[in-house]
Amino acid sequence: MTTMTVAEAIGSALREAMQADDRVIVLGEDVEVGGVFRVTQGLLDEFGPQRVFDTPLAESGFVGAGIGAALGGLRPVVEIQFVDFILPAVNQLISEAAKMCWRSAGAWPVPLVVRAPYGGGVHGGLSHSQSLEALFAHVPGLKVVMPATPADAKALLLAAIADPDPVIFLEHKRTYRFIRDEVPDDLPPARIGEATLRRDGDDVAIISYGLMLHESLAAAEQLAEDGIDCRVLDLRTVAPLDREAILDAARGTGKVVIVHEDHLTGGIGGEVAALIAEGAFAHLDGPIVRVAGPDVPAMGYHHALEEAFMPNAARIAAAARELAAY
Amino acid sequence: MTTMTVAEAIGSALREAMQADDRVIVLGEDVEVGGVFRVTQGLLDEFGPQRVFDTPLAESGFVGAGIGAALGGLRPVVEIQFVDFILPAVNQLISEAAKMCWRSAGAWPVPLVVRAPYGGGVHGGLSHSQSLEALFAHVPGLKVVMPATPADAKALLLAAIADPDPVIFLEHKRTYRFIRDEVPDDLPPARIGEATLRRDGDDVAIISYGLMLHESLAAAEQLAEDGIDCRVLDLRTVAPLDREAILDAARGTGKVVIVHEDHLTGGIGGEVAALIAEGAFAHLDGPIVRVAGPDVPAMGYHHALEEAFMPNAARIAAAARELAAY
Amino acid sequence: MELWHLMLLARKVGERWFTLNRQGRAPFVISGQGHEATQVGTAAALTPGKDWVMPYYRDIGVVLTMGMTVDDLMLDVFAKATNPNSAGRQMPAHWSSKELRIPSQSSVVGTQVPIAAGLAWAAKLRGEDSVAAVYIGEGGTSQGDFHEGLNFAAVQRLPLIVVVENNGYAITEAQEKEMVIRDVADRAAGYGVNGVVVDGNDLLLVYRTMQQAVQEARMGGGPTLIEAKTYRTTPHSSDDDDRRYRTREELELWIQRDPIDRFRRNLLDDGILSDEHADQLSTEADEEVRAAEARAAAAPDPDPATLLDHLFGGAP
Amino acid sequence: MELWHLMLLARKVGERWFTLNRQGRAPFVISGQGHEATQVGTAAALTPGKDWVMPYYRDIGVVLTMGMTVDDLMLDVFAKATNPNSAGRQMPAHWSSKELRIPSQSSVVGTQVPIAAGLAWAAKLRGEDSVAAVYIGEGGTSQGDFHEGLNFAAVQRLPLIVVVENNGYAITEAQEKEMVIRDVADRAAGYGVNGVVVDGNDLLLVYRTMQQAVQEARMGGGPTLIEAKTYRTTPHSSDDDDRRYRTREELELWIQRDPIDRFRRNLLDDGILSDEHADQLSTEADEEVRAAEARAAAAPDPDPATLLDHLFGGAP
Ligand SMILES: Cc1ncc(C[n+]2csc(CCOP(=O)(O)OP(=O)(O)O)c2C)c(N)n1
Ligand SMILES: Cc1ncc(C[n+]2csc(CCOP(=O)(O)OP(=O)(O)O)c2C)c(N)n1
Ligand SMILES: [Mg+2]
Ligand SMILES: [Mg+2]
Repeated sequence: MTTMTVAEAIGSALREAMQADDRVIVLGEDVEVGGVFRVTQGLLDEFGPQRVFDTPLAESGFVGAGIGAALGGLRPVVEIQFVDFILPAVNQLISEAAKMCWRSAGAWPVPLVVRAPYGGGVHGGLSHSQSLEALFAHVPGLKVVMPATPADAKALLLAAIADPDPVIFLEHKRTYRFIRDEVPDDLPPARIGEATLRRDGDDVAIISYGLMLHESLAAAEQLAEDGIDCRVLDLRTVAPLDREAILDAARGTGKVVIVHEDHLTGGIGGEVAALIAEGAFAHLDGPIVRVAGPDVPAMGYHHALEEAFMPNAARIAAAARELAAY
Repeated sequence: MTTMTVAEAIGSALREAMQADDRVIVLGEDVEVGGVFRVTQGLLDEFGPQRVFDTPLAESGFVGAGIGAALGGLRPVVEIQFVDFILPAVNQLISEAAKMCWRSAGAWPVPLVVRAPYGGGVHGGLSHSQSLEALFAHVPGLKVVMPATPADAKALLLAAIADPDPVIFLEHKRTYRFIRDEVPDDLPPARIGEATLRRDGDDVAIISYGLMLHESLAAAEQLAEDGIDCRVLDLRTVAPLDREAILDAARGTGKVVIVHEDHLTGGIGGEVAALIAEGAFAHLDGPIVRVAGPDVPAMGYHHALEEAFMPNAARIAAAARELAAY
Repeated sequence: MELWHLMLLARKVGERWFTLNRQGRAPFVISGQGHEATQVGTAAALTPGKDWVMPYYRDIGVVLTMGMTVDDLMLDVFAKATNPNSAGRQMPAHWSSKELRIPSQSSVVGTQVPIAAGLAWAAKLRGEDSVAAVYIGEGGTSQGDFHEGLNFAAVQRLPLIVVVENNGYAITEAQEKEMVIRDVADRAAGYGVNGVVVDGNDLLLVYRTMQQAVQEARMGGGPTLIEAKTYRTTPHSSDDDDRRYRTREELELWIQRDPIDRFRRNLLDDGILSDEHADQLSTEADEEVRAAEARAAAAPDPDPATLLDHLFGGAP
Repeated sequence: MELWHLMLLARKVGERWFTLNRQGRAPFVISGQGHEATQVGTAAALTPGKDWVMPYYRDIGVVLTMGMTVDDLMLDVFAKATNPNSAGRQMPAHWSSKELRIPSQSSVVGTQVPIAAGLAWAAKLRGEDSVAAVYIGEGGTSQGDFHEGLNFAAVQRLPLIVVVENNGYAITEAQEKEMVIRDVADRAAGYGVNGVVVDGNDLLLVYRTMQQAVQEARMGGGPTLIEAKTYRTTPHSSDDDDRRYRTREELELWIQRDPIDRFRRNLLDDGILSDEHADQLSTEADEEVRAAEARAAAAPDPDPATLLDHLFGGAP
């Protein structure tokens, strides 16, 4: 058992994967010296410049090269410096990585991992704060993983690297150093697509992922003091969604609050709400409520604008309290 | 009153907009000779090579140039040959066009229209059949319009060109020649963001847009014979959604089927269902049902694979019939 | 000789595809008539199953030379379940073959270049002396991915060969609408890469140029860009009408420069081929194509029940 | 003289920004110390309010020369509601000014080049004889948008000037990791565009080079790419530690070539400036920056209630 931050857990997963399988390589901007968040620090020294290297400032180019390397028998882990800068590579990811296996009737799966820090609360302004999971979760052929804890970050990154298909692996910047927890030395393998219950309760289900899981747990704590028992589900993977776990949470409580940092419209919450409204309608005792960022391009840089954007425990608790009283 | 196809209606809107305002220009691949679907035919002759011109094969480049031209005082209408090829330009659209007005606190709105044919049923295979509206509808700062009829196509394109903000204008390829209808000579102006009721009924609401509106109407016709009265709502704009019209349709029937050609997960249907599950929960008499393409990258090229993908009147009617009996 | 035969086959397949489209038996076709010397000449310098190839939609000649069969091509145009490229999921001419190291190709112009760089890089890292060859039209070089992919390969000194089939048009757009320069090969210098222009209708010249580029790449010399000047003697695809944007005189001029006739004359002059033999080969090629067509027409169509299969790869 | 003063002001603002960051009064800063001659020299050849400018995040010297005030810059670093760039929505140094024809800049590297081409094209179509100038680092030229934007401008012969501020690094990556070539200007030929290399620390040379490019562009001569070789004498931003990737000797070498000292020596040699006057100007500049800082610190912060405003433009 070791205590780690999320950033350390990810570094440790990279190191172990590279030790176990020499097809695993790491590339991206500034990764040789460790990247902006120091996540890849030490890898160059340990594995050498053939397996850890800096790319030109051209996301479409190096994501495309990652796809090619994956087709050519390697297991590339591409780092995007901030998820906001994945947008130039969207064509490679949607037109090529996501479709290659299906369109070749299974001949050419693409075992590629694209890691990217996302989310706000770090004075990132518009282009260093976005949550872009919904864009990729909508794309058949991509898997999208968003861990909330160090243990999940490590186990799920190992699973993503072992996976035969393209995985977008999103790491919340605030969790990098802010979330520190124990990671077992013999970490059990994780399965992509599996949600987990972080807290049990019968009154309201709070469904969340990433940094917002921690706000949801804090809200549940507050509500417990008022006698409202919340069940908190951590999705962990937003594509594919764990439909059964979501429906179970809805059926077991009849009342659901879905929480994400990404803005409301078209976010993961819409899909989760739709699954419930179709699959667990008979069990619902109240409207399906979403707590999410407002529909603006991103949070502002000034801390007042950032705070005005971010959902937090207080907002979640207020929504759940109102729903519990419905 | 003139009878037109959707393709003709769009051509006619372009011509009128260019006649009325010499800031309106048209650019894209092969637009000088009329484009792949002959929509821009005749414009070069009438307005000259300064206002109608071919671009290099580089979507990010010419969408970016369109953004610049819009900032510089023009009203560019950019044609993407097939919406599938908008993906290289996603960064320009999301990072720049969508965010420019907000991030400059209103100083720099971007009056850009990007037209693109979408959808299947024309033997287009993976890269000439996709529906990508959900990708853009999720982006604050973009408006996404998807007309179903010639009159709407014309009125809404005129509205899009007059709009101060970036509008993604999606034209279903099957409607280009397949849907022919009357267009009043003194067409009343359309408002972006306004849905319209195409048929009234109390039993089930069918909410749709684009080509699928026509399948939905056909399904409603079939169901009427069985005594099931459907209300059919044409969204027309998928961003911003007409929340009130959607909630009204749900409240008035208690039962909702949402239909789109785009695949199910993360599609517009999820957001519509979520709006209803939160805003009209008390009026619901049954689960919210979605009829959509399956979660694969696109329809196949072979007609058997294409048919297996496309939602149609029969599938919609079956879903609505089952829901009516709930 | 063999190369001439491959050019001939490629031509016949392309022609037949267009006929099938006109007959209503294939909803869409796109092919490479006129490009045969460029396609066969470059591909002949590669080693099938060892080198990576990313051919674009015109490259019937490339895939035939690499080892696809006429049967494969006829199965492809009918979108049959047994066609090796996509089992009927993609349009015809979107190549794929695991054995031939041809990763599945999309319609999207440009993405291929970075992917090919990645293939070259995997080969290099794994210590194989394979090269990667990627094919693209001159119009396609306007895409950002061309720039990013070639630069990536240059920085890493990867064994990549970019073959630009310059036929002077991107659908209706003449080259002047795509770029100011006359030679796409001039772009190579901006990456520190060697750029070569060849007459794309001169089979042997193309072959020798490619051979040298392949050799250099195998020896660690890094990427080469080869621009082959050629012409498509058909419309862009079955959906295009090329009278909208180019003159019949121009077309006629290029038909005079037909690469197959030209090499046939060479072979005749060198006494390697006789007129009779050539005609016989041509008739045989026709027969081969028609026989393959008959077999392909009888092959099974895709089963709609399989639509959801293969979204993801097998178990990890 | 005026230009020297602008360089000095740009330097003082950048230095003060870094100090404010260290003092915990600005969460993030990025600036252009070392780039002043390139920035001021190029901008001085443009006409404020007439020419379009797309400066990048280092370009304090450009925006000062175009007409932003020191007050604007200090409001920007504090993300105040009244800062002209974004009212506190964007990070500092993401420029915007309607009057100065500086469209709002994003953090995303590369997108600026096609947008600038579009601005140039609007100017051309509207019959204005404005030019558009876009600024980018050498690392940024790896992006596909650089390629697509410059090619677009070349084909349309647009009045566009691309200024590449080559400081030899893209954050931690030395130029060799970005490209094989030594001169980014070599890329221009691939578009049929004139490419010029200048010593970016030589104010007058930069100015004259830019002036000529602007003149040609105004006369319909099309785009020019100017590569100015310079160096940033600070870390990439307040989040960077440049000791991770470059030596102190290299830094020292470039500090010797400081563009402000160099031009000061020229002015001294030419008798235009005296040491006393120079020192006095420097002190005055310090005072100006500190006074602006004090005013800015007292300005109102953004009101969180305004977060939803301006998602869309005004009524059609
Ligand atoms: C990204 C993208 N944009 C547009 C298209 C539509 N399109 C298909 S082929 C083509 C022209 C290609 O011209 P060129 O690269 O010169 O190749 P050629 O067809 O002449 O061999 C275009 C515009 C596409 N397939 N992909
Ligand atoms: C598309 C994109 N990818 C990555 C980044 C992160 N980033 C910011 S600046 C920078 C380096 C830019 O280097 P260069 O263009 O040489 O300019 P310099 O900072 O050296 O002036 C990087 C990688 C970004 N802003 N945008
Ligand atoms: Mg061509
Ligand atoms: Mg630099």
